[in-house]
Amino acid sequence: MMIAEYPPEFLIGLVILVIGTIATAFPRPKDYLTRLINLEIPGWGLLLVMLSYNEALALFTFGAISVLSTYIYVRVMQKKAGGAGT
Amino acid sequence: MLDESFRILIAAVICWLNFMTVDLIFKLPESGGVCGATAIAQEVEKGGGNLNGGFMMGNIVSSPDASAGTLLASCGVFCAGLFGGFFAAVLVYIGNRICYDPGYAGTTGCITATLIVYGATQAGFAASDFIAGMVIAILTIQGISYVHASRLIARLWKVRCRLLRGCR
Amino acid sequence: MIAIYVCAGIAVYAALRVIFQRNTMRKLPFLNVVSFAVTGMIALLLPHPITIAAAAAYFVGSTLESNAIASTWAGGIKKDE
Amino acid sequence: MNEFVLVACTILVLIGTTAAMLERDPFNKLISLAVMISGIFPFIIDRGLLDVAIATALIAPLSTIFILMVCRRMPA
Repeated sequence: MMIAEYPPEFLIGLVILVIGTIATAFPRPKDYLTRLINLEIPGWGLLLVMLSYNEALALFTFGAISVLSTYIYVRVMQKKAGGAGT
Repeated sequence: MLDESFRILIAAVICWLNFMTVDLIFKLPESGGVCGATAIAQEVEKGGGNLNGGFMMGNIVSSPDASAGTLLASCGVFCAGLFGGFFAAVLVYIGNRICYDPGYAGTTGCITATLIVYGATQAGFAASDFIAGMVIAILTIQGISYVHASRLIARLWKVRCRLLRGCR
Repeated sequence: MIAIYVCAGIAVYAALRVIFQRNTMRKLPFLNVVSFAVTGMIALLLPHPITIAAAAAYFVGSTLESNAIASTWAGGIKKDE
Repeated sequence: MNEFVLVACTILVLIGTTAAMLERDPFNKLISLAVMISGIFPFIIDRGLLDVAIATALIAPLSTIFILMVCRRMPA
């Protein structure tokens, strides 16, 4: 089923991308953890958009880099929390 | 031969009996395998359910046991025939090892379910009926009401204790 | 063809139950139902021998995620007391 | 993929996204995120990219586990 010549996953991915970007920009409890969890939402939306172009290698790379960057953010947050004395 | 919705209901009953029997024989309602299963059981008991039923629900959630084995065996028979079912048993064993579980219940349930589903395929059922039937069977345990489901599991656990010795 | 409709309907029903259940630990059995239904949908959508590996990988991954959430929740409560 | 399954997966994804945006507890946010991810997988399978599906299914829990390392550090 095509809506306006775009495949459905492209449109759903764009919707998730917009919602997730708004949620990341204005997190409700305003701390780093909520921002990091909300950052996962546009990541999956971007994966869904990239899915509509049928590039397997791009999807592999994106998934791996997404998890690696999450790990780096987590280490940074732990180091920051340890340095602040909490 | 039969109508498809009727076949799905029969398959649901067969799957329910299979995974419940294997789970009860391998003593899943006795204790929580990991600390997450124990936490789920305590929350279920706090909400009005039974502790032993909660242990079994927590064990189903936190590691692939006989219900997952039944589902993956149906998927394997649907995709690749009898060999796919045994390959699914190997995958269930690996998944159990990942989740810090001994993995006897999952592997045994997967092998028995493979034989049952393959036999039913020869008798006129389709393997896709068993996939939908397993989804309905797990819905009756985990998805409708945790209070009634945990009490039902506790009653079956008492029957199993009376028939086969070996539990506390 | 009814089989995949059953799986899709049960997935949507269980997702609604996940959202409207307020207790964190009691959400996890409904999440497990969602993962069962999606595993069935994956196997029914594309009958190919490698699909069984994809279904098993998805199911084990989802179970591991639930396990990690439940264990961390239990550990966090124990540390609070 | 026919229309019924497509609509069901879209509902799963939208429910998960909305709930992950509106929840306040980190654990509830992660559970809603899991619902959203389960809605995404049938789209990957429907394209025929089985290798991507296997890799993504094994990688996605790692991300959750890494975030849970911080949740343990700061209990909600």
